[in-house]
Amino acid sequence: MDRLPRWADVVLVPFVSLLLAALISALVLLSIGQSPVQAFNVMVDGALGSAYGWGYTLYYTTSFIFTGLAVTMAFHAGLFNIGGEGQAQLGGLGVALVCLALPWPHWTLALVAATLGAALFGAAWAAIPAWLQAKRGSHIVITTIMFNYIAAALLVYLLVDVLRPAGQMDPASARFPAGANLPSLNEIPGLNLIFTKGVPANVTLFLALAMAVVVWAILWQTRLGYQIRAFGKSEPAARYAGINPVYIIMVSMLMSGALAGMMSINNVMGEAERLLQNSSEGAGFIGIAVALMGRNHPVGVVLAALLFGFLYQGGAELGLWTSIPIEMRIVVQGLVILFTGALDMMVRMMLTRIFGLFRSQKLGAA
Amino acid sequence: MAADGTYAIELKGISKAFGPVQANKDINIAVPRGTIHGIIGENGAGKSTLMSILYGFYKADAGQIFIGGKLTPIPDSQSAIRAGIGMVFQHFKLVQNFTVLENVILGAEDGPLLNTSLAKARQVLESLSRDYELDVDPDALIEDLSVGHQQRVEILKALYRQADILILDEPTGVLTPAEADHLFRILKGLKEQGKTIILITHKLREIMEATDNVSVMRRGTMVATVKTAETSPEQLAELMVGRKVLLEVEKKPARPGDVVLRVEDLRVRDEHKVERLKGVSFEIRAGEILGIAGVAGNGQSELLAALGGMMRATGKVTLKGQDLPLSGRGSDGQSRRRAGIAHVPEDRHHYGLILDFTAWENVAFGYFNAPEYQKNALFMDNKALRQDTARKMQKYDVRPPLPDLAAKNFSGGNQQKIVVAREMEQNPDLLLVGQPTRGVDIGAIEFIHNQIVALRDAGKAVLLVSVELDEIMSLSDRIAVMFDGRIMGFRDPDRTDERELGLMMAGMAGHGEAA
Amino acid sequence: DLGGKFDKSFNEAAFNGATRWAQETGGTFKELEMQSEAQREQALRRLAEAGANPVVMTGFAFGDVLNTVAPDFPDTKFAIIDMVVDQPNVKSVVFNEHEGSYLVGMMAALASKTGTVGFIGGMDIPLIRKFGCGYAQGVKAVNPDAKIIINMTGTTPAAWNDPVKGAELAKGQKAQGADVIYAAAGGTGVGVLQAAADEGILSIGVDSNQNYLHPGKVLTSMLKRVDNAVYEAFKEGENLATGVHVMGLANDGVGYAMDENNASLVTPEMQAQVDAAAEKIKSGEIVVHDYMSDNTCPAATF
Amino acid sequence: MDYNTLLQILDSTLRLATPLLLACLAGLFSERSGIFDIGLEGKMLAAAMASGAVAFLTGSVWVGLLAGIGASLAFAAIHGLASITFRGNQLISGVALNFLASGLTVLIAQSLFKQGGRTPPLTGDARFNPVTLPFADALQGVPIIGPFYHEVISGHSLLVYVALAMVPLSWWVLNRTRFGLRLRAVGENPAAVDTAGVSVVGLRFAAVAITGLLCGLAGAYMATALQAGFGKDMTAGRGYIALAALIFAKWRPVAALWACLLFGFFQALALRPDVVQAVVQVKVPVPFLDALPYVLTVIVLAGFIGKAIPPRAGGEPYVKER
Ligand SMILES: Nc1ncnc2c1ncn2[C@@H]1O[C@H](COP(=O)(O)OP(=O)(O)OP(=O)(O)O)[C@@H](O)[C@H]1O
Ligand SMILES: Nc1ncnc2c1ncn2[C@@H]1O[C@H](COP(=O)(O)OP(=O)(O)OP(=O)(O)O)[C@@H](O)[C@H]1O
Ligand SMILES: [Mg+2]
Ligand SMILES: [Mg+2]
Repeated sequence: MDRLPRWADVVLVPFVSLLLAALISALVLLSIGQSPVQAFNVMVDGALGSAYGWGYTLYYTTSFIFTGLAVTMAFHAGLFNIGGEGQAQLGGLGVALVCLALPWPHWTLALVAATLGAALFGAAWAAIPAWLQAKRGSHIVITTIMFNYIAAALLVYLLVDVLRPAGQMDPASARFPAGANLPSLNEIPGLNLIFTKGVPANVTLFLALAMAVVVWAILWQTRLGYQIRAFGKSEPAARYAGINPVYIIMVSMLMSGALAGMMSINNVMGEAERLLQNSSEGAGFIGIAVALMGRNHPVGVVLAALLFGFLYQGGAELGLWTSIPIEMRIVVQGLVILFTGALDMMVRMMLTRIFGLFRSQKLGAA
Repeated sequence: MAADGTYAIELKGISKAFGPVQANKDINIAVPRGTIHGIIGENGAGKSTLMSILYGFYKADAGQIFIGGKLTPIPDSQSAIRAGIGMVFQHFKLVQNFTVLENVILGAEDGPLLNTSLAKARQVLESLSRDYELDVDPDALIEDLSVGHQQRVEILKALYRQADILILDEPTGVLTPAEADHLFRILKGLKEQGKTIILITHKLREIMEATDNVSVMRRGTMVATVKTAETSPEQLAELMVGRKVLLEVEKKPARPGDVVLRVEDLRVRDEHKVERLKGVSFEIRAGEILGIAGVAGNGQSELLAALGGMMRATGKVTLKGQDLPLSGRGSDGQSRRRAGIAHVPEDRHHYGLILDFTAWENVAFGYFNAPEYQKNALFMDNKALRQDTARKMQKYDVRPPLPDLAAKNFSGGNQQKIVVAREMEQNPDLLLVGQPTRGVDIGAIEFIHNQIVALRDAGKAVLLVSVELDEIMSLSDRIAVMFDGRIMGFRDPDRTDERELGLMMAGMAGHGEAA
Repeated sequence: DLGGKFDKSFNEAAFNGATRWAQETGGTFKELEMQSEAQREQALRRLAEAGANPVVMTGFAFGDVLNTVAPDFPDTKFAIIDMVVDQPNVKSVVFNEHEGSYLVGMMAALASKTGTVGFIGGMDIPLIRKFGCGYAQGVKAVNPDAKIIINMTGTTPAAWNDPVKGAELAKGQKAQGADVIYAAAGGTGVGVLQAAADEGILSIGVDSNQNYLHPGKVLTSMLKRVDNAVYEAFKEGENLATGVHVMGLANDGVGYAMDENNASLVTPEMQAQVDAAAEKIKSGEIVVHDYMSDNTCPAATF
Repeated sequence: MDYNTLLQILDSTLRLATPLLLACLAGLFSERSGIFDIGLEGKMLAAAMASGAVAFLTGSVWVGLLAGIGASLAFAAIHGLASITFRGNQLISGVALNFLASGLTVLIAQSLFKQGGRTPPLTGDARFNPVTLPFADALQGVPIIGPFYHEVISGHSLLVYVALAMVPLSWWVLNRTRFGLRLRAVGENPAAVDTAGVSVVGLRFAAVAITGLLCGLAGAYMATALQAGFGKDMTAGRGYIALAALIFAKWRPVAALWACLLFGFFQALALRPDVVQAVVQVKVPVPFLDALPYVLTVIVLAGFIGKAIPPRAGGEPYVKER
């Protein structure tokens, strides 16, 4: 079939997919007797209408950039990492252990150490599925799913029986020392003019953006990236070229896991300031949607993450100010994944038809 | 043409496009009943597409199909089968872990329950195999059968469905001369029974031997249909390409220097621990082409893989006196390239290229560590890479010469030229070449052959693996014949013939007398 | 709390209290439900943000969050139930659940024919053990050699909303001979009561009056007047009396439910006996041990 | 651990294994036809909600059952559309549908009943009630077997026995019928089926439909038999455990039965940490028991207990090629 012009493939297809998702969402709302327009206004107003709303939107965006990049990194090696959730939770554990380890003198030191902790634990959790894929050929999608559940169980155990301070009832770690508190946007000179009240978005946002650049550079400017992408496109060819499959699978998954783990700096260290159960709140899965929307390119991922940050914060606002259940945002999320991920072929066919029409008209005119 | 004047098949004005590619343009062809009709043409000329349309596998954009004189629309394979058409595809369509019987009845069962169908099929198979020398064990699993037998299962499938028109797409590519002869005996037998057979092949010899009429396709059009008796290989070749071509390569006699590659008792096991290479020893000198003849699947692929660093092996291999590790560190493709071995792989789509990568990315494929492609310790120098690619495309006349075009958008032959350019331009001590002209049309073949000879004359060693005997005969300075993981013997191309080689390829005769 | 607004128990009680206030005063209130632990802080801030005053939250899990949020909104008043938070602008309401549990424990012992009764707690935390301990004391008071089977649903907030597990546990206790089961498990209790009804044994509801769920099959319910607490809090409004506020039998903070649904199950004698005990507790004649005071229980082991 | 406790645990094992078994067989048909389906969870959830809601509204569990199956089929249809018709990524489609289900069910239940995404409790004919098998009471006296028959085998809801019956039925369909042969073939090499003149798309849609049907049963069982009504995310990852069981069973019906019983047994044990502790003499954290099925599956995937080889064409959309 005709190939679409590149710009259409990169911009138009995701956009149309998004439109379709929005359309269906609107229908869902109508069908449960709610007004899509009102809902949309509430979302926009609550998520983008105020510096405060932005504070939350950007907070979620930060998390999603990390998990989106994680999926992207693995994807280019031809690996579908559904394990972001578990890796993020383990990352959270890393962060918590680091932050609780000593009374940190200054947040910068804590941040560096916590970043290492998060990356290390996230990577470690990705290592086993990666190794099984590389050495035993166990389907990584299934193993990572399994590891999400194992991670959840592990954290429950740790939070209930190990990390929970005496006398505290809810399963959570102790609070982190003040020295480990990251400055939120409203505490950063300059930005505090915009963000006057306390917002959860914090310096981690900049770390996330930096990571996006790093990922781009690794994938498209280095030999490692070249090998990862080659391996991802064709494993036999990679072997012919002398690319070591085990090495590539391990490295890409470790980086992927590390990125997923690092999201916990944002929510565990930057926001909650203690480790809670299910702290990642499904961001690991949203990473899939983000990566798909972002066409597995860091720039796209950042934009998609912003979109989902908006959806997430807006969704929360829905739950807050309307009788629309907060689950609405899960529906939207599902629809976006469906259209951008599984039905993009359909969208392409549609567009190709339309383009075809235009072409023939042009010819007719000429 | 045909004795009784009616045609088994008539195609009128068939056209088919795959997006930009006009695979078939207004094709007309008539096949007399009870004849064997050959179709030849370059790769991508549109042969398989045309046959797939006839079999209802693809839908034609335009045109009509007449079966036995009456208009028969064939929207899907189902109706093709009903119209009595059977097809044996280039790549077999068998379920590997099913038995022969199960494969035969699949889609042609008698009732909703299996046992009845199986019982009946068993009897039918017995009679068929008696009538046409089509003997296979009905209860064997496909994965345990040789290619030759698998092909018979495909033919049995067609006959079980009472096909009286049988289409075979490049059936002999994977067969030994012996197996091929057997196949043609079967086909003749079927012809006697009044069945009509369409035979697609690249091998002019087979056309001349087996067919009654032959049609020639070029770039999606039908350029001619002639009586086989009234034509010659040269004429057919010219029709195919549209210009005169030399079927023979002319080259000066070799001036072998000292030994470049010495292989001793090389053994390779595949992932199922089956020994595929059972102790192979030989040597290649500078300025010499050693051709490995043999039927696909007798260890040639493993030989290339082991030397190219794609499979671990045991034994002893030295390159210019240096030992090459055969497993563990230093036995991977990268180390091989560093050691001075270039490798044009057998299957460009699976190994030689990343089809989604651009041409320039593909030129770095395998050589991404090369110093000239690095900007600094961290980053690659993509700009230098593009320029280098443009140069190579120039020199090897790759069309279109666009470094940023994705490999998948080049034609088969041009894809192959990119691979050949990449590997030869490394100016290696040893060149491994597998099936250099598979899926490449005659024009490109000429070019690539000349490049290989040029490299030899530049004093390099070349190991050539090909299933095309003609290619082996015309290019090699020495020929080694492989069968069942062993070298049956060495021959001098000037002092042997296809008969002898064919026998050796089939595992007969052959004493290790070096030439 | 995570049990969900309509757990027919704890949170529903709170919700009813709020609705009652709204109806009486025509005031409006904004309720929202937590989807996950991590959301608590956002929700809390958001409400205070929006100028809601007072902000009432049910469930101990808010404790930690409130500790950090309250100082940021000095002129907003907060009320938290089931947890003591020591902040100038916070009212902490805690209940003597052990007293109420004691009474239903007696009731259970009196109704039991097998001499074996069960307790199914939600999340295994001191608070719930407090329920169990009071219950056990009540049982023993009536029948010193009664057997008490104790199960906790889980160790995470998920345990507040796991009817499947609740039902399985109830069936398990039935198999071990229990014929009265007290469910102090939020939404999980729905499953317990259901299973008990299916299995033809008696159950005891918690927090709000759950007798109506399976008429004639729920012996009674341990009332924890969360609704009152919430109602009060809203009524006091801006000038919420901060500090710790204990609600027990004495001030009708806890009790047991009698209505037409369980009239057939509770004989006058039983009721008389229980009421008597209630009086003694109010008068301090009987002191029911509070597990949380020293994390031990004389009548049961957890 | 005394015999009664054992019986009691086996009893709940059977109860808890049933939804796993139905979902597992559902996945089996889909994956044997070459369509991966990690959307079992979502289909079950949708079915649970639909059956719970409709059963309550109509008061008839049978109507509820149909509704459940209908909902599950709808989701299956979308999965088919995405992964068969439009050759999309089957895994992603599955993930998406799981999200969709988990959100939509709550939305709809909430808008219908305003009870926080729950359906009201079901009673009487709106539920599948336990059926006592013949002689259950008569034989109860017989030592060992008597109680076993009475406690464990008898006294479950109809769907439990349906699920058990599905095992031999599935085996027979797969191995003894034309449909089965074609189904297995299309999962191994669709081109072979296509060139044999049989519609690949048709076969795969049929398989996906069966998956929908069985998931419908599984979901309905959750809401109308195991429980009395639908609750938010009530399937609690059972779809994934079923997937695990499917791999554990190496895509074979009878093995699937054992796998599901095993995992059901773990779930039953997780309910009784006291028993576990009594038996192994050390306190086993409940999370450990929860994680056990997943850990085991990983071990199987790792090929330490024989290699699990999925259908060859699994996961790849079929594109005509020569
Ligand atoms: N499925 C397809 N999609 C797009 N293009 C195709 C497809 N199949 C064939 N083509 C193109 O159509 C043309 C005819 O291909 P076809 O396979 O019929 O040639 P052929 O003569 O059989 O070549 P060969 O000798 O290699 O078998 C080629 O350009 C080929 O690349
Ligand atoms: N599978 C395919 N899908 C899409 N386009 C294809 C496909 N195969 C070939 N093409 C396009 O069709 C054109 C012709 O391809 P084809 O392989 O038929 O050339 P060819 O006739 O084999 O030429 P050559 O003699 O160089 O092999 C190519 O430029 C390629 O872009
Ligand atoms: Mg062909
Ligand atoms: Mg070609």
